[in-house]
Amino acid sequence: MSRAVTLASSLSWVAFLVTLPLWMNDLYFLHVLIITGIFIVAAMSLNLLLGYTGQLSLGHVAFFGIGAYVSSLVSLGFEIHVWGETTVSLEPKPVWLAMLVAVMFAGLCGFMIGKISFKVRGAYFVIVSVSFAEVTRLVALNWLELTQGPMALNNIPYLKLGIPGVGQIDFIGKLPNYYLVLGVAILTYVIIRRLVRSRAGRAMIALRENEPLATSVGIDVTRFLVLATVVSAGLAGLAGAVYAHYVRIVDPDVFLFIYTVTMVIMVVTGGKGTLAGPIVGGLIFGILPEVLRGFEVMPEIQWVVYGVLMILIVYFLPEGIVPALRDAWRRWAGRSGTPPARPTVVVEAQP
Amino acid sequence: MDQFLQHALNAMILGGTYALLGIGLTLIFGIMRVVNFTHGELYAFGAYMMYMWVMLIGANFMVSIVLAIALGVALGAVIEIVLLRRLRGADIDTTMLVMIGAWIAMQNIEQLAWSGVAKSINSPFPSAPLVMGAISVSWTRLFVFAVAVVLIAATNVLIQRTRLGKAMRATFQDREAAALMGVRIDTVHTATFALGSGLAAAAGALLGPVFVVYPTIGDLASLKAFAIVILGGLGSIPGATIGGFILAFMEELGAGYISSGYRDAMGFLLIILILLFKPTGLFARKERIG
Amino acid sequence: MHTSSVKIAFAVLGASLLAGPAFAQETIKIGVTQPLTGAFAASGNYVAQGARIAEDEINAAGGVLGKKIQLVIEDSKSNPTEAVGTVEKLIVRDKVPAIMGAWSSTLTLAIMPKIQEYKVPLVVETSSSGKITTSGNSYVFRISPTSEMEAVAFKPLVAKLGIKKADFLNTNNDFGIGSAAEYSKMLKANGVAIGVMETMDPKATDFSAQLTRIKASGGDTLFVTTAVEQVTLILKQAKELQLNTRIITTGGSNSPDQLVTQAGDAANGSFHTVFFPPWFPDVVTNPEPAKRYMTEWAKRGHEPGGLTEGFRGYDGIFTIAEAIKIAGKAEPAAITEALWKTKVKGVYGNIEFIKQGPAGSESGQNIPSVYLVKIDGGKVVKSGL
Amino acid sequence: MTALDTSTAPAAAAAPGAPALVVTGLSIRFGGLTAVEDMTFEVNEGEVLSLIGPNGAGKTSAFNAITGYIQAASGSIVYRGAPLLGLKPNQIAAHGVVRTFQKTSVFNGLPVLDNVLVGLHLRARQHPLAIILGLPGVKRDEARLREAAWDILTLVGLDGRAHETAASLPYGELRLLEVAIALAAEPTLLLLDEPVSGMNPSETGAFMALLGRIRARGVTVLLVEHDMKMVMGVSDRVVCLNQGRIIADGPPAAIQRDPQVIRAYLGERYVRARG
Repeated sequence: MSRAVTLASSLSWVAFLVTLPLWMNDLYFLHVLIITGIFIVAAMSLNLLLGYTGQLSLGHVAFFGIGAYVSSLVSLGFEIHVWGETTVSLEPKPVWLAMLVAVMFAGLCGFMIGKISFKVRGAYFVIVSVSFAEVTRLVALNWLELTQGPMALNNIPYLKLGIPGVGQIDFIGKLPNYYLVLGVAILTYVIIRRLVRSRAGRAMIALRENEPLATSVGIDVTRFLVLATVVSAGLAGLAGAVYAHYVRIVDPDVFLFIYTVTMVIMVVTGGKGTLAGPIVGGLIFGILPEVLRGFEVMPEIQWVVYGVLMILIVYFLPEGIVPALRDAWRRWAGRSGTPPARPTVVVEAQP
Repeated sequence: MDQFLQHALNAMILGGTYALLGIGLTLIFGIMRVVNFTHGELYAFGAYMMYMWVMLIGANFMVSIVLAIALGVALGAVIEIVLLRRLRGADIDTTMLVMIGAWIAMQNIEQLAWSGVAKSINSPFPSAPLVMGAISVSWTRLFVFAVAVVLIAATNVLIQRTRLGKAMRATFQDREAAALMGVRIDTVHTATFALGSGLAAAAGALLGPVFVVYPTIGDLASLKAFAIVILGGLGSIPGATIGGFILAFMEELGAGYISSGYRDAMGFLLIILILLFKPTGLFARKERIG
Repeated sequence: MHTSSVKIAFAVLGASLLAGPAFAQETIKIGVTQPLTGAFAASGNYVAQGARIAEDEINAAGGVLGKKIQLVIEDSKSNPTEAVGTVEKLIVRDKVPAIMGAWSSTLTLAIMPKIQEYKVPLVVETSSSGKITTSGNSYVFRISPTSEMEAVAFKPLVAKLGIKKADFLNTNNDFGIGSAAEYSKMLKANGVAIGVMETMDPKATDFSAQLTRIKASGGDTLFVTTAVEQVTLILKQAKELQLNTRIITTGGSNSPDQLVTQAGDAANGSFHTVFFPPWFPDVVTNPEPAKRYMTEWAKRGHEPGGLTEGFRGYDGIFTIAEAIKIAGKAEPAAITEALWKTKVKGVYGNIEFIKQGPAGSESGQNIPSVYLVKIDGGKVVKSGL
Repeated sequence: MTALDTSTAPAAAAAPGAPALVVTGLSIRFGGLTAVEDMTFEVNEGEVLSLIGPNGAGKTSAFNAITGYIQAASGSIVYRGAPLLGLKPNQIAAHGVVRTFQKTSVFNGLPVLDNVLVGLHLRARQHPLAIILGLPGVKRDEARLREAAWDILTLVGLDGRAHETAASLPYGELRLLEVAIALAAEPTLLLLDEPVSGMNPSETGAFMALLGRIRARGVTVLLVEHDMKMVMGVSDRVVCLNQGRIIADGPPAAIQRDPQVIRAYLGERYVRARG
């Protein structure tokens, strides 16, 4: 029964989001939702590392930025000098291909960083992840020939998709991008949900809960941390690519630490290690600035509010909003509930 | 050769303040197990206090430095008592999140208080540099270096020779044992955080007049302090001192002979290399991973 | 779990919808995007202050088309992506019919595709990169000079100053790179040797490595292109390193008065190109608006050092207001059309636009005057050339 | 439904009574301290072998070395012909050698059922790509794993607690859960580190019964335990360690009479009582 309730609420939620632009035609609000959605995708991907494996990765924006830059560069084309007169050049490629390359490349970076940095834990891991993001920012800033440095990559093409029977869709402007982001967010949600409810996800959670015990039952620590990093990096790269082709400009500040912090706040506030946490946290911190703006609050004060909120949440809601509500709900519903027992019917035949 | 000597001199001078930054952070980590994200904000705070006393109030330059450091110590103590004391025993990630929150709040309060426009601080030293053959150095920078060296030495004396220092070292070795032996852990923690903050504020107060002051100067200072501390090994004061100088030399020589754009990247590349080959840092005395 | 998250999200959405912006429009809004924080904060704030003076002056004189004008100033945080965000907000949310901005060439180039997408005219008050008016964006109208115009104006001075070998230090953005390229081209054509061409990040504060290399290069003149914050530091650090070459700053965002107060005697002997010399208001083409602007600036207690920057915002807003008057309505297409016919007696000189860029989609470009001043004995003087 | 399915049974190749785990000349040092010195013993297929000795005798160190948690200074550890020395704990687990910990160690934040599901890690057949693509094979595998998890919970008697969070279990049941997690990893050699310490006599009795059921599955057991009643009651053979060395090796009855063992255990205690 609870399965049906879950499914129904998921579907009504999706239906609400799909029909939203039909009755909500404020373009600016749609813009806010698109940006919020992109950040939610990034936060969901961070949650895989932060929430499920328990590794406080503070370099996550690097994967987002790499996705944005790679997708932009592949779709714009480039020519760089590698040694002397030898040049490497790439003709502009279709955007969908560029986005695919971006996801793969971000995943590859995740693989390498995972291999290197999971040699260490705790404070060291945190500082390595911060350093990695900073190095990527400095490369983006200084490799003028490739990235244009502080001049930014401009005029990034938008996504064009030819769909058989429908014709070509141009993802320019608010409405198509809204649906694109919605689709990517649902995809990300589904991938992460499948992952954490599988053998792989249980291995990640086990590492977070009790690493020695996890290894004692045969879980290969590095393998699953790296797997989590690769998937997480790939999804963050996807968010970055969507972002780049929506705002159509990317500059090195996309790697700023403050964006990692934004993602961390979203995850921690919503509830790390829960599927809905980053979405709830993302909606709050994506839309809150606009709400505050309605009250004519200066951006600095808004950030002060963020900082203070973060501290208060750690003190008073250390698990985040979603787990707190879930516990309250359980306490309320638990009284009338019957004790769960072993399911008597096996849903699917055993092989 | 002249060019190299000039680079080396520049690096030496810069290294002093880097070491100050690194020692403050490494003390806090070693004794409190807190990754202090507000470190850079204390640096910015020191610089802004310097601006306030020298440029707005018109106080004497030397007096202003002392005041800026004292205020940094006080602010550090307040942060420890208000934010960290109740988190004693919490895991490292939790305190890290609180410190990130504090960092964001502090930086934006600075922005509100001083606006985003960069401020410059006048120094009382003659602008004509001290010339030694083909190389030269400004009197302000020499002064900065001298004060940094004095502060590093003073910190070492404090830790090695005083009762408080003894308590701090005992806490560093084994917190429970120290508590059993009558060390007041609360006092040690407050003192440590205040001292570390004071050193960061000192670095800011000293470099403020050399460069300019703006609200986000702390970010790079924090990141460099992290690099220095990783380089030297978390919790090691000699490591942080030497790490500060190594980073300064790498940056200055890298900027001088490779590319000035990658100046700030040197530290981070160094971190990644160090962690690849010697994850505990160059001078760690104790296994500190995990 | 699901149900609870759904409820929360609804609550959040509800709250934000209630707070949505919806106000009756009784004024004519003009968008301004400037770097009010970050690396270019000083200059951006000066331009915004100048724009506010123009706003009040125009409203005191009865406004435009019987309505008051209202500036909506957004902070681009010295960052191109943020700048695009401000334009998005100004056009989509505030529905401004015209925008002034975006100070730095990089910021301006960043917002130009958005301007074109929404077909809203942009008056460029500061940026100097040639690309801005040659890339075929017909919504761009620039009142500031290009780097090329500046370099050409500088040409007669090469021989007078006796420049034999020049070095460059500039920001690695469109402003710095563009200026260094135009100046070095002009200098080479006039037989001057080019030494080292050093770049720096717009946020950098320590230039000892670059200056040490420049010293080793041994040129007689150093051309510096960046905003006033970095110029201050470069002058100080050059003096510390005993770099005794002549320093010339280009680009007109050097606020010599501010250099005098902040760099002290390190500023002595340096030359600066400016597009408005407030020390000698009588040499400008239109002394009357210049004096009006300077008086108001002083009355408001703004930094005197910002005078050389603030007039850009002042002129920019007057230009837009005049175009709205000519258009007869506050609509983007009409204002774009009207800008071609707009003539303003401004501080920049007589502002009017000539066509530049590919035929059929030309951008507008004004031709202002360029002045070279010198700092000597802690005062700004005519360069005497 | 009846306890473990066939895949849990030990490999048919293992003949009862043949040496399974062979430890030869094992030495373990921490800095300058020697924790285990030249230790040699064998565990035979299907038996319950207890490792006893006073505190600090090196029992847990030997455990940690066998399961890969610490590196031995010298010696060899071979399980069913495969050298274990130098392998990581998870690789050793894949050889069928699984342990529990001296201090209670479960996945505190997870429900009891999920604790066991984690333990079933090595039995799962799910490729990451298949998981992400949501292939039907993954769903089938999950159903199979759940079934196996319920079986194990039934075996240890925790099926009534399946949906409770591990942290909320009473102490005795926590220790049962630890064994359930270890059993899920499909051990052919199960190493139990003081499993009944802190249990009351009735809990200990229940645990001994469980050990009997585990044994009936053909799982070889290596036990470290202080509770002599338990040791003497369940063991086929007992190895006694003192100060890093083996001082006795034999059936329980012989060990109880061994003078060296008495000196190491009782003598020490007498001395302490007198002094």
